[in-house]
Amino acid sequence: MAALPPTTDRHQQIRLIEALLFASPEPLDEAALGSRLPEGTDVAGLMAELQGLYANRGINLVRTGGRWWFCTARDLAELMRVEEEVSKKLSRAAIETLAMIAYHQPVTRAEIESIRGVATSKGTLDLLMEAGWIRPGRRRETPGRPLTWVTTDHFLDHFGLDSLRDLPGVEELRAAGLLDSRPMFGSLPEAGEAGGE
Amino acid sequence: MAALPPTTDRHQQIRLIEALLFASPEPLDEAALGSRLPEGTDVAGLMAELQGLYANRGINLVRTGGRWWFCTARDLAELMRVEEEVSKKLSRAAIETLAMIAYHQPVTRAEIESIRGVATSKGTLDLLMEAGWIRPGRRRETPGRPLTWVTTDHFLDHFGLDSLRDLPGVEELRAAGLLDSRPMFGSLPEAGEAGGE
Amino acid sequence: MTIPESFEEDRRDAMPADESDAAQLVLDIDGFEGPIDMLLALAREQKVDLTHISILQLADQFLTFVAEARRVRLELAADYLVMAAWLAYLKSRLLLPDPDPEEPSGEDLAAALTFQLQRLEAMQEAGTRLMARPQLGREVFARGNPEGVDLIRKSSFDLTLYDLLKAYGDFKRRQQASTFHIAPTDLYSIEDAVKRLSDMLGRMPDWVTLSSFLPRNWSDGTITGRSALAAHFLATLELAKSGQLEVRQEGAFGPIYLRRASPAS
Repeated sequence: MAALPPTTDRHQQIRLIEALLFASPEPLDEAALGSRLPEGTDVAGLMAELQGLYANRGINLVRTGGRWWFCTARDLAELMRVEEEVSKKLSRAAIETLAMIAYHQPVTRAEIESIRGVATSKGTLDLLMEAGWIRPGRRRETPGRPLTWVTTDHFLDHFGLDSLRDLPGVEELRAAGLLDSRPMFGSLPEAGEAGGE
Repeated sequence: MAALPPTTDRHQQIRLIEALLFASPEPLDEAALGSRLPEGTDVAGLMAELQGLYANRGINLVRTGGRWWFCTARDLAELMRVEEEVSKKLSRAAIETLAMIAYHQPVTRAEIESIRGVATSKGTLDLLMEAGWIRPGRRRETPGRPLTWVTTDHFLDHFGLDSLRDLPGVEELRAAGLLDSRPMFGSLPEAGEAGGE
Repeated sequence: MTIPESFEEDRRDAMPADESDAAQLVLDIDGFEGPIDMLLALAREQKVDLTHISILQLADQFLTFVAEARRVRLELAADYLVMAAWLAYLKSRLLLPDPDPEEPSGEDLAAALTFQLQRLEAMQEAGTRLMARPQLGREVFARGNPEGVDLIRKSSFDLTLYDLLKAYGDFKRRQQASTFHIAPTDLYSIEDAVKRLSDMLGRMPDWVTLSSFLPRNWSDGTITGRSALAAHFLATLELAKSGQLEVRQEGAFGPIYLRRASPAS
């Protein structure tokens, strides 16, 4: 049956957004959604309404990294949980390194090592990058122009964070001065070459 | 948050079915859904209720071949049909050629061939150009005035790089574990290291 | 420690079993991610807020551990030895009056260490909290079978930065492998250098720079060139030790001069 042009009607607009997000293999931002609707459509308003419709459902509409997607409700986690294969378990070193990059970004490898007090074993950054959680950022404009590392949008998606401001406890840590990645004193021992390998 | 054991409550049961169908890569039959719910649950009744909830939405719950799945509403098909592009995988040769151009630009085809040690097919450069990642640069002022190749702004966008300077150098690739050289020689600095610039 | 040992990736060789407490502590080293992590674990044992821990007690515990490790001949990573040396210095600064107002005081150093511990603890907790969040593909799921709608104008090629860097890394590695295939045979041996120097010294009674002894084409800064320089330098020391040669250098990094040892001196 030929439907009314759905873009003229608010209910149809919401249905279209619903279908687009449902069919899309990756999260979509409001600009991408807006491009399918008449110019001037209040996309943000439509999203808020749609999010409300799904608030109590088994599927929720969420926004991470500024992009929208459907995912299963958090509170069903226990029932949905899939046991990870052993090989997928992250080492403590990898988790710590990921936290350093997430909270201190952009951060250089040397800074990570000075905070952890141990050399980063080969393969840790490789692993995190392969998981799609980190990527190289801009070079630091300091001697040696070291590469910095930052987290990706996929990192936000994976951990269900709207933005980096939503990292657990990030404001408290910042207020306590604990997100200062500079070495405190030149005299503190640096991570040695021999460590951690 | 700790949810009520969802299997005891009708609303929670519906939510669980919703999430299971959403996350499943293929349609599920009532037996499969029932196995996640207490024995004796009226799965058919739950399905009918859930189907009703989605009847007017942009996503519908449908049953084909005795199995249930969510799909986008039929009447939106016209609007959903977009130039469907299949995501193609690049050949190893193409990826390597792109890497050569990224790291050694501006670089001529002959130079790429001499670095890689194999001939580069014209199709490879065409493909990379079609993807919008490379473009012809200036001609080299040497006999034959060969064309050089450089990367485009779209290349930077695609890979989330601010500038070409943000490409990791050889030492940084090694440090990240992307270049695991054999241990015996790993510590010897390379003679005449190009530094990847 | 809140995280079980099974998460460790940087396991060191297992230590031979021993009944003593020291061996127990030594065995535990497997559970630590370097000296700061170990200090943090020791600090937690004091069961007070990190800002109130006794740095002196902490330093003593760590130094005792290193001493014990040495006693049972455990090979410690250099990081631990560097930390031990620094803690010994910190201890002396805390116990003795500050000799030099130019240097940071013992209290400043202790504060820096406390900060370092707090910062690492914060990141360890952050990591734990992060991993405790519902994760995509584990507790939260995206659509299992998206039909796919190509909305965003983007390249249809499926290539990530990781793929690109990996390709370049693989290529570089192959290139290195072929370079190194022949490289080892070109390295200059010390034996050859000793023989060469001994032969030439007889003809050079006056001061000559070491570099002028290097064979032609071997002083070009390549690995083989540097191996020749290193071999000749070691050969120089060897010959000086056996009294056949005298060595002189005006200052650090300055040219090194040699001459045949005169029987008189």
